[in-house]
Amino acid sequence: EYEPLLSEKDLTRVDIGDGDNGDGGESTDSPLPDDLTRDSLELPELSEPELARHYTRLSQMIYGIDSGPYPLGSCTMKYNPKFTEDVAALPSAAVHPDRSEASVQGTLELLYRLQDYLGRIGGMDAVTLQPPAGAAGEFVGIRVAAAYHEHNGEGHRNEVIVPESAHGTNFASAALGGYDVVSLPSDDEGRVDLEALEAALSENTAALMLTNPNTLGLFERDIAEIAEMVHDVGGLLYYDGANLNALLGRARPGDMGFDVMHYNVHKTFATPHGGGGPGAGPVGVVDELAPFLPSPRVRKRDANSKTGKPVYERFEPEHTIGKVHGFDGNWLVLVKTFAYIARLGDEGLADASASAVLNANYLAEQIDYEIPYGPFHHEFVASAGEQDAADVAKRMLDYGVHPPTTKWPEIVPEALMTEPTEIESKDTLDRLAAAFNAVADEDADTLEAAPERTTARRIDQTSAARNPRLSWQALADDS
Amino acid sequence: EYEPLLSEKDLTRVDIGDGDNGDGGESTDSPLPDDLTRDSLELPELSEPELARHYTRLSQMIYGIDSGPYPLGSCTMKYNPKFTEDVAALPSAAVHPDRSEASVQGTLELLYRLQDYLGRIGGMDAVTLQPPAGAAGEFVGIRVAAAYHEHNGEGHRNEVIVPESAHGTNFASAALGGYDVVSLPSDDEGRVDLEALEAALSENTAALMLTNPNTLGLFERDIAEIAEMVHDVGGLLYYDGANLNALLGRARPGDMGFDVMHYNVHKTFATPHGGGGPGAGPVGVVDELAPFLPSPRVRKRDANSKTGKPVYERFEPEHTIGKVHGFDGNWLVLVKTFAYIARLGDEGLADASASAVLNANYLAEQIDYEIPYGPFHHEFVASAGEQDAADVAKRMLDYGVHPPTTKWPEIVPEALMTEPTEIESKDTLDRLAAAFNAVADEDADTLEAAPERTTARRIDQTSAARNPRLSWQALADDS
Amino acid sequence: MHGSHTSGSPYAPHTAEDRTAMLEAVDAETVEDLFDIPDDIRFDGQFDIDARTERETRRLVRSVLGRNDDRTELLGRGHYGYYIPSLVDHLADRSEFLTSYTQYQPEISQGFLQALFEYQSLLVELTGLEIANCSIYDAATALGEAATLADRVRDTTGHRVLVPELLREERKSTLANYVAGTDLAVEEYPVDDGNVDLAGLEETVDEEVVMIYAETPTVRGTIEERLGAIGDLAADADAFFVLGSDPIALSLLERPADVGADVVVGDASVLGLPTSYGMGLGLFATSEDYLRQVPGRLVGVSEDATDRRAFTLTLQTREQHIRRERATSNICTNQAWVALRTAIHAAVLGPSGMVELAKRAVTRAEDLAERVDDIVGVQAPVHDRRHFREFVARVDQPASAVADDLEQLGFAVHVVGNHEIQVCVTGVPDVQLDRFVAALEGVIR
Amino acid sequence: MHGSHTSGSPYAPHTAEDRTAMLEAVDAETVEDLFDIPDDIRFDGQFDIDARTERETRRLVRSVLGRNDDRTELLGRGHYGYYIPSLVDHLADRSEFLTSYTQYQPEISQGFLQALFEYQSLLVELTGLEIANCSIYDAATALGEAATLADRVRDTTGHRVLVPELLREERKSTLANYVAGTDLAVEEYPVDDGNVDLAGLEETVDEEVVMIYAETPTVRGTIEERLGAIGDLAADADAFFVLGSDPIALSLLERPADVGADVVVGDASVLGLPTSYGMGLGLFATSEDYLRQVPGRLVGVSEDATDRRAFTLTLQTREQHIRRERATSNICTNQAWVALRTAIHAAVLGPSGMVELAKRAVTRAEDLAERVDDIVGVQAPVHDRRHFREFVARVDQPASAVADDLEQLGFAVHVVGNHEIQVCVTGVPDVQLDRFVAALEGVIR
Repeated sequence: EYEPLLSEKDLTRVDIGDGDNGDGGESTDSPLPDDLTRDSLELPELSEPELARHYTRLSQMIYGIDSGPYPLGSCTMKYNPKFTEDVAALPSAAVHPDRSEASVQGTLELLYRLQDYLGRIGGMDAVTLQPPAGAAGEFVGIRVAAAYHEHNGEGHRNEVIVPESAHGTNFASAALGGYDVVSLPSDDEGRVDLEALEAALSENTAALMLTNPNTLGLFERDIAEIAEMVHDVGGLLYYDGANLNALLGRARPGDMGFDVMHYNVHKTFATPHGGGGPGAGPVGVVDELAPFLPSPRVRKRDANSKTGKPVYERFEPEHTIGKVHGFDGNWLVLVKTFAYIARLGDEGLADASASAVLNANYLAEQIDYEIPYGPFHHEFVASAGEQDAADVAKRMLDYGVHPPTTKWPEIVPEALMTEPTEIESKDTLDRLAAAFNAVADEDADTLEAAPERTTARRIDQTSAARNPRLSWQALADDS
Repeated sequence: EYEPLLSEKDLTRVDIGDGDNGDGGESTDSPLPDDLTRDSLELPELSEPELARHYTRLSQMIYGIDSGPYPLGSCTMKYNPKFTEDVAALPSAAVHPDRSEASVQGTLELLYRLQDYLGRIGGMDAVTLQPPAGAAGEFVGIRVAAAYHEHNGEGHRNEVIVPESAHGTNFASAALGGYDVVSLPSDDEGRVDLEALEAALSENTAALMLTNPNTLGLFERDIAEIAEMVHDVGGLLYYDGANLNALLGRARPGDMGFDVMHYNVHKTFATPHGGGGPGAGPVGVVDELAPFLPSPRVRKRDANSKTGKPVYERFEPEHTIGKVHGFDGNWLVLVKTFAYIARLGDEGLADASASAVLNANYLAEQIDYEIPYGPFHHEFVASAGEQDAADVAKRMLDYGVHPPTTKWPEIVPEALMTEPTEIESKDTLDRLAAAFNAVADEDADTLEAAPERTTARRIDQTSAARNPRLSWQALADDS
Repeated sequence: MHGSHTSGSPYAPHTAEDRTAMLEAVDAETVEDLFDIPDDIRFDGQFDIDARTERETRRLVRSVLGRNDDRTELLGRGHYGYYIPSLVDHLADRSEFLTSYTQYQPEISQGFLQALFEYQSLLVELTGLEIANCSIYDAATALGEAATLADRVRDTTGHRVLVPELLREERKSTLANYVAGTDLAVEEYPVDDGNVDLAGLEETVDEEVVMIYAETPTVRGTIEERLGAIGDLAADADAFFVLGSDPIALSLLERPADVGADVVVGDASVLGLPTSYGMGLGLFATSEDYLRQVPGRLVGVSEDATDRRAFTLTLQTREQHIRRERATSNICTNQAWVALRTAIHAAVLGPSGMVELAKRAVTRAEDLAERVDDIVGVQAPVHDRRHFREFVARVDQPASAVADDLEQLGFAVHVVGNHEIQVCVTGVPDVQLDRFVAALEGVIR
Repeated sequence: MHGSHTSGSPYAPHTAEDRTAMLEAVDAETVEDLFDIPDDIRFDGQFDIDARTERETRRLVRSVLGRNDDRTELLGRGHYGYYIPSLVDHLADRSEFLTSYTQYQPEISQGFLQALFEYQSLLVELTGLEIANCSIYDAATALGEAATLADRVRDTTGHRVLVPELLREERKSTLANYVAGTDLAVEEYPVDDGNVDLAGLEETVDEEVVMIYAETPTVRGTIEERLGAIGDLAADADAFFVLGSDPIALSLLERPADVGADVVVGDASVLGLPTSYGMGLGLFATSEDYLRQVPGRLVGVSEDATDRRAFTLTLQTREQHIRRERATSNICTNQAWVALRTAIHAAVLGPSGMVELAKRAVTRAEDLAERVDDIVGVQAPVHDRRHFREFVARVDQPASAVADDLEQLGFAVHVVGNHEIQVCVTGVPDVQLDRFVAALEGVIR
């Protein structure tokens, strides 16, 4: 079961230089003088069959979306349609970013059409596809807001307001942008506390960042009033797109008064998460903010080509903040996003949200844990009560399902933040509920001893952090 | 762990016809009158995510070559280079078999070049690629021999001689061809008994089928004499290519006096076995037999095309036996075969055999079981002695490796027919030997209780055959 | 790229060090010492085949196959190119499926066995017969196996195997090879306007007939209308009724069990494989009466030592590796992985998708025939029958010239007579059919 | 094709029956009742996006991307297209890798964690630094993170970040955005004949400098010759020395740890990804001194409850989901799957293959420069330096005209000055280089 490290299977030292062969190492002539080169390189040298077995074995020690339900609240893990991999692998998708515009009209057209799709879905006027992840999108939003205020002579605005239940990236992105973060408490019902908001807003407010539905799955019903309040003090309203899968076809951030938003394409448009990435975090803005978007964007020229086809070109927005990625972001992810949207269309997207909301509500109804806040949409936050939520999660692994996000948001004690998404069938939800309920009946000892049926048993996080060994070299030194 | 049948997840009945909707079934208008259609179709109706999980789970309950060593003697399981899948998946490889010659020059060129490669490798003058598997190749060989004898007015020849240690398909293919099978005993050293052969040969001999090295891994040293004896009575010598991976670049069937042979492309040229197929069993013959090969074969025209490229065409051999497949065989497998040979070239092919033979000899040296016959080449047959060879195999599963072929050839009591192939490293062979040796030390009870660590425990073969339930319908009736 | 490895096979992992140690262990100087081959037959030449890098090899194959012209194929006649859902490739390409051997060790092969069991069940539902095997090579070889099965199980002294005169020559020839080792003789019965000439068939049937073979849809795309009558004829003569079809046609057309079929054969890879130059998957289903005489592999259900349901190859005593020359067939390697693909494709479609595809095979073929018939100089369909997927059209000009001209315009069609072309809609999008009609119009004009 | 399912998302499995039962369970009449959205902001329009079948969608994307012209790309400048061995795709595409989430539950994620741990180890060997993270988005953002790291850990009151004047504009701009929220200011230092102008750099360095950035090879393909001296300059000023490179260059060129680098950044996806329109993998390695200030994910070793070695994400208290606005970076989703691809590609090459590729990057670039230099009207390389992968050539004619003409002949090159083109050999087979030389000769003549 245990798979050795590559380095435990082989380590071969290749000497650089001109024939000085050390003990056991390989050597070949170097085309460069000694002082421009390293001495040697020591890495595993294994054959293709050995590598095929190594990585096949590693893959078998991973739970993916094709293994079973993955109800991670706010992380929105849904099925990744296989055909999107095929289109991203087309040879015509593999072009160098420095190619001339004329020779990559296909790439530019796809980007243009995706900008357009996203604009319509979010109710936004202009979209950039450059941010390589959701957090990068937030950062772009923050930078765009800063540039906007600066441009209007309001560079003094130094505060970004973030609800205490918001995603951690909201705080970090605002801070990376140089803002002071003002944390906003929730009201008793789990939504933005309007009085607290009133108190927090000021002439120093650059923006309020909101997720809607929020991390409890609740729609911020007062969003129109909130938007007015923020705009009244000259601030901007930022939409964190993490929960957009709840609203497709039912409400659009642009219509709610948001000025700027990011889209999490793996959450809303089913691109694979890849064990941590790559993602993409396109940003949409209202017209007023469009001149500040990163460069380049893509537009259609007025005149068509000689063959009658539209011609696309890159352009630099007038007051652009510049670049947030060395090229144009995570292209392959954008191709998959485009393919997903083009496959589902209006009806499919709307159904995705409807089914996601129905699934969350149905699942909630089946589980024994208390759910303090509602009515919720695509996700709900149950409380493990007297149990430790992290232990509950570990024990759920033993029932062959992935657990929910735990211990967050903190407004719910021992939170079990659960989002089944639209891809689960009623049968699977029933199985998932059975796992929740089995664990709910178990005692603390059982939970603390979990998991028992996984590749690795409970892993000691503390010792990993106390004695960090982050490479096979460190491991070798250690032993 | 247990994965339900698709039918246990869902069964949906779709009614055919014009709107008569039965209980719970679906119905749609039919474009055909009732008397030309069935009433309904009842099958699982599941979504893509559900199917992805079903088959992903099924795949995880299978041991493949990427899982570990697979030393099945005579079955020659070796690593399947991944790139061959890519070339077989090229859109240009997907053409209809009834396309005009002029429009599929690429397909014909590949077939032609593969015929040529195989001819050189086997020392044969002409090759057909039509047989869709090794046994089909044997049958073609038998049919070609029959046609040859018939053509020469020797239709009376009604016997095919097969060594008792030969692959079961040899017997069955000869029988399918209408021949009486004369079984030939081995001599004390495990090779063809020349005296017995002499006795078996007669004017009724149509052919002798031989594997060389034979199933004990032994080279039939007397092959030149054997060929002479067979030819002297007017018989043909057939080479079963199952063990050709032992000889590449060292000896060729054509040079040994064989008149006709088949190639097992998954054994020798690393096409994937796919859990039972598809394979391909090209057949090579000497010039004399070429007119009898199946139709069509592919040849190069004398004149090139206008663009200077060679032109390929199909042709019917003069006395062809006709077809043994509805079209031209397992094309996708042939593409992979071609790619493999083109990748390895002379040197790679010769090294494959050298490494395969070295591996077999090294592994044999490491294991505790007795190996009665030698010197062997790519495989050896050990004896489990007092142990039951089938039990040994079951127990080896518990050590995470695939066991050898067992209980055959019968010349070795409780045979463990072992063929590691060239793809195993010394480390893996050592691990494999450790598994053999661990089992060798265990008692009968342990062996009979094995396997213990597999997805399923020991499966009752007798009850499966006594009460055959071969479909989910039968299972439903049964319960 | 394995610098420390000897050159040679890129898939042999031995380092020079390993090789030395291994040779020492087996007490040999060089690997050549391990070859026990007499000098006089030792090969000391070269194959003259160049080795190539992986990239170069890919380029070579791409460049060779690149010589195939790009055509919209309106081709059928027993081989069809449906769109393959991406999921089929992604799942079937998982290396556990692709790289495993026949399931002789069922304890570590449950996944493949279950998939094949499900494939068998799919065929049982489609045919209404109780037993389906894991696969024969293709439709033609399945037909051959059906004949040898008939020969084994029928008590008559007869030897006649009757097939329609319009049967594809390749199938007829394959069948002839399969029965060459028996006393059977293949004969043709007449066809009337595409379908079985029932009166003509009746006339030729006698007690010597062992098997009657018919297909629906026929090679000319017509739907056979009198299957029940053919079944009755066969039953009366104590002959096997073997029916040729495929999974999509069987989703809609009469259920073989209901028309008296004893065996169903055909190409199941209409689901699961792209056109693949004729590579197929032999469908083989029959009655449980012949259980112990069936050719090919069978997966059954059993229990493991803990009494849990488990799958296993069963009734292996029918097979060559056990029964040798008395086996029910010489088949060993079959088309298991294609059967997996077919099963996945069918599962993606579901019954509603399969029925839908079948209905579209009728409506689209008949619609196209109508449109083609509107062209002056073309009559379609030539047969006054219901059609499935394809039809024959009569053209006033020589058919081969029409086909050549169409080829120049990017369309491939069959030439099936001096003035007959055959056209199939399967796998061809509507927009391409529109273009085809326009092209044909242009060619005919 | 799920006939019994409601139309809508093809990836939502609900049957109409399920939906009814579920609505009943949640006590709702329709799904719309579950949406708690005030009427005044409810969206009642349409996106006007058509739904398509899978096949149509594939055809759409193929047709859109089909507008890209086929070119032999002699392009580099920080982004390279090596041949990707087939094994990389086949393994990385296994759905367990592709479809899993960040490893917050390490007990069921050991495989991915081990692969990332091995990726970190690869970078540790290449850089000689003790710590590498699991990935930043790309080279430019990694450079940005390096600057904020410098800002956090350097005690100086300084604010100056020095970069070479030839740095790609995109990287400079990204860096500027990353430091916009800090007191840091990005300034340029002079370059001499492609490489760092050491005297010029020395002149500009003062105690206000927090970080000096240099690259090798440079954007113009030259190999930096005085890295040690730059490192010394930085150390003397108590500034961070951040070095930009990539895994293939690092296989051959001086080891960053040996020249005093505090951080190494760059694009690691030169292994593992095709050109992909600039998609990358930000390499980030640094000294263990900054362990608790590193941005991004880190995989470490620990033990499970049975004392077996196990892998886990570690030091997560640095990260945004725990530390929020005091996190070391806002990064959450990163490029983990690309890191996996890079690790597999590197493993396929092995150290000998990597060194070999690096050596060929030198010899092939220098050989091509020599051949290009032989053309009358072209001087190459313009920099009197050693080159890696690429070089700048001076052309007598306007560079943009030369590039346009080459484009018509199927070759893409960079225009980097009025009379300067830049040419890269990476990924271009020898036979294509021959054709390029011929094409350039024709264009110049």
